[in-house]
Amino acid sequence: MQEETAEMPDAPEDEISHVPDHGEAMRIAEALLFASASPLGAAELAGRLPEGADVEKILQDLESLYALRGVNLVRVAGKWAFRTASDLSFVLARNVVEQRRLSRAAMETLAIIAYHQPVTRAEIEEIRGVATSKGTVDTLLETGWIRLRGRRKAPGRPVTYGTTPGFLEHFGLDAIEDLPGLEELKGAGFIEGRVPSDFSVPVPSDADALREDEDPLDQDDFLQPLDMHRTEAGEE
Amino acid sequence: MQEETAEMPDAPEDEISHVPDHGEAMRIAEALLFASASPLGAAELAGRLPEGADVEKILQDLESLYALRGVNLVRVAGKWAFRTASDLSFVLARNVVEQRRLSRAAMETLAIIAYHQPVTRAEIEEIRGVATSKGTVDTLLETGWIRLRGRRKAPGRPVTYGTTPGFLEHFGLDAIEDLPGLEELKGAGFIEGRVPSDFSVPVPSDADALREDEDPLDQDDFLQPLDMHRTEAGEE
Amino acid sequence: MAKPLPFEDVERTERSESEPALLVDVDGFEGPLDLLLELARRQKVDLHRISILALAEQYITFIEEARRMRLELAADYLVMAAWLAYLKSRLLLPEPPKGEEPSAEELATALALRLRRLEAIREAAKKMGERAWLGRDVFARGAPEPVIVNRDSRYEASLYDLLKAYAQQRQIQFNARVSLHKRNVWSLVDAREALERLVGHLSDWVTLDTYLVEYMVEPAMRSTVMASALSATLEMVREGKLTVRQDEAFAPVWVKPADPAAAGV
Repeated sequence: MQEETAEMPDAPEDEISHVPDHGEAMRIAEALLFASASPLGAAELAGRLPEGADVEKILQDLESLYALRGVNLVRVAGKWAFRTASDLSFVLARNVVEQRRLSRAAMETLAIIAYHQPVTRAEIEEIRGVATSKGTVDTLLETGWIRLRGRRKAPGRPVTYGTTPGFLEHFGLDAIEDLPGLEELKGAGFIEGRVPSDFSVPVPSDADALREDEDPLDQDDFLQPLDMHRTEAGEE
Repeated sequence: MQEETAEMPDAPEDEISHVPDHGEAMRIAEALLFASASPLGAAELAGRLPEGADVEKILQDLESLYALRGVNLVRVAGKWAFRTASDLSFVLARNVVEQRRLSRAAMETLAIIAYHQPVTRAEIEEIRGVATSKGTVDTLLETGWIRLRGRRKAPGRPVTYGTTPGFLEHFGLDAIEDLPGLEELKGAGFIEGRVPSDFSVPVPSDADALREDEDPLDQDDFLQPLDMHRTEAGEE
Repeated sequence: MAKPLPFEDVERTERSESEPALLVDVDGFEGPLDLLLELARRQKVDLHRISILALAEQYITFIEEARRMRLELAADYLVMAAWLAYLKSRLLLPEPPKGEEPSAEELATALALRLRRLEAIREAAKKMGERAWLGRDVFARGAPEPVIVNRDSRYEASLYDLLKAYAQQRQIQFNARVSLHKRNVWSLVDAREALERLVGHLSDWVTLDTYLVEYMVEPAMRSTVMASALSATLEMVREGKLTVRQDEAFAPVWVKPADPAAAGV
């Protein structure tokens, strides 16, 4: 143990004399998570905690310590963050200066992208039975919740859409599998039935890795994603 | 951990002995303080808390609740805000290691210092045939591979430079004498063509002991090596 | 989507319950599928047991009413109406022997499936909307404390780079020094001394070249000797110690000690 202490450059000398103090490590994790505006991963935290600290235990303890408080420690997008307790939104909502309201069309499009990703615009339109306006997709791209993933290996090489970690963070989801009502959707014939085979996917995936039926985006897509999108729209 | 948890009046149930909504008001105050971009005054808080809430008591309780934690509730300019515990400010500093390459000028200067040490800046310039920028020497001092050795017993008492043990370590040399001599340089193809008879490659020495023509550094040199260096540059 | 959409139950056949007064307002719908879904909801049965036939009839009636009222309908709605009319006739007529085309029953099932799917995603969108949104219902730290980043540079360099830099530098230097080293000059001081020696034992005109020959053994020295000697000569003439003459341009330069009598001239 002595050796370990010696190795640590940034630990205050007296603080960690023997075993890395669990309480002290908790205080550090708490400070780091409180200070950060964006969620921190367990690995990120581990790198900043005293050597030998049990990150999982610390996070669990903090989670339960704050569970009933006005601020909770929650898992979002596979990481950890302090957030105001959701039952207090009625007091805090007054803080909101201007909350962008998504139109019904945008909300539905977002849901389809979330549950069906990777998904093309034609597939979104097939589900909704109506053309998707360019503005709707542009609005969603602007929120940072959806992204261009790749291009479908199909005639016309349409762009595929998926969600971002920012989407998970915004909706307080730990992973895409935690989307509400995923089971019901499966039951509603998302998978089986007449649905075209290139469309039905067992579970949505927002993994960075492309699916078998996806090609990477073209070089131009990165340069001007929105313009590319416009071009795509023009082709219709 | 158990003890700490017990100490803290964090369970709303026990807290609220007489005033029924004290715990809930504390949660709201906590969330408001957490989410606010700037410190909140007691009056501001009172306006957002349930009617009849004892703001002073709530703030006092929150203050003591967080007193030993990684985040404290502190008074700033008469208002209240959460801040990282002052003893943990070190966790909010991150050291980033950047890999950098030495410029050609720095590389040449370093090589000349290595072979010709102890050497003054004027001597380096004579060998290189160009002026050496202050930045180059500063960069080399930053690498930790060169050091100020002493001052040459000559008009102007210029500083002499030499290499450090860190230099040997980085370049995998056992001793400075292991730097290849003229014959080895020729053999390895570093020097080609006809070599003038009066051309020689010195046998370097990085011994701590000063040479006969060196004086120890002045007291000021130790205090502010870089500033001293800057002054030296200014004198030119 | 949950709001009850007003529409007129012109048909009345399949509806037992009394519906609110109906207005034909196609603008409220996001396309024919949306309208169909709303009509299906009105059947108040599980979408799994929906009567596609009844639904088709309702849709067609709705569209006809809209056209009667001369409302502008998007082509999509009319296409759907035509397709549903076709489906309705297929459903009512006895099935032809199994061909390549899907049966009327299969078409109806597929339509029901599409409706269920739209319904399901609507429900999902609603649930997502009801979640605690960051920045609307839950909040992150309002005043995050920035991490101070201390940049620590680690320099990379190999011994090879070091030796190459050194060798190249030294090589440039000794190449440059070779030509510089050989350049000897005959300074003005040297020239003056030599000329003063000459004045000492001269009595008559002599060409400067003759005298300087011994200093010009090396051809490379010729120009520097000539230049310095001429400068020194002119200086001594000015001081009255020498007389100098040249018969024509580029001719030899003659010197002789000045006549002490003419020294003042």
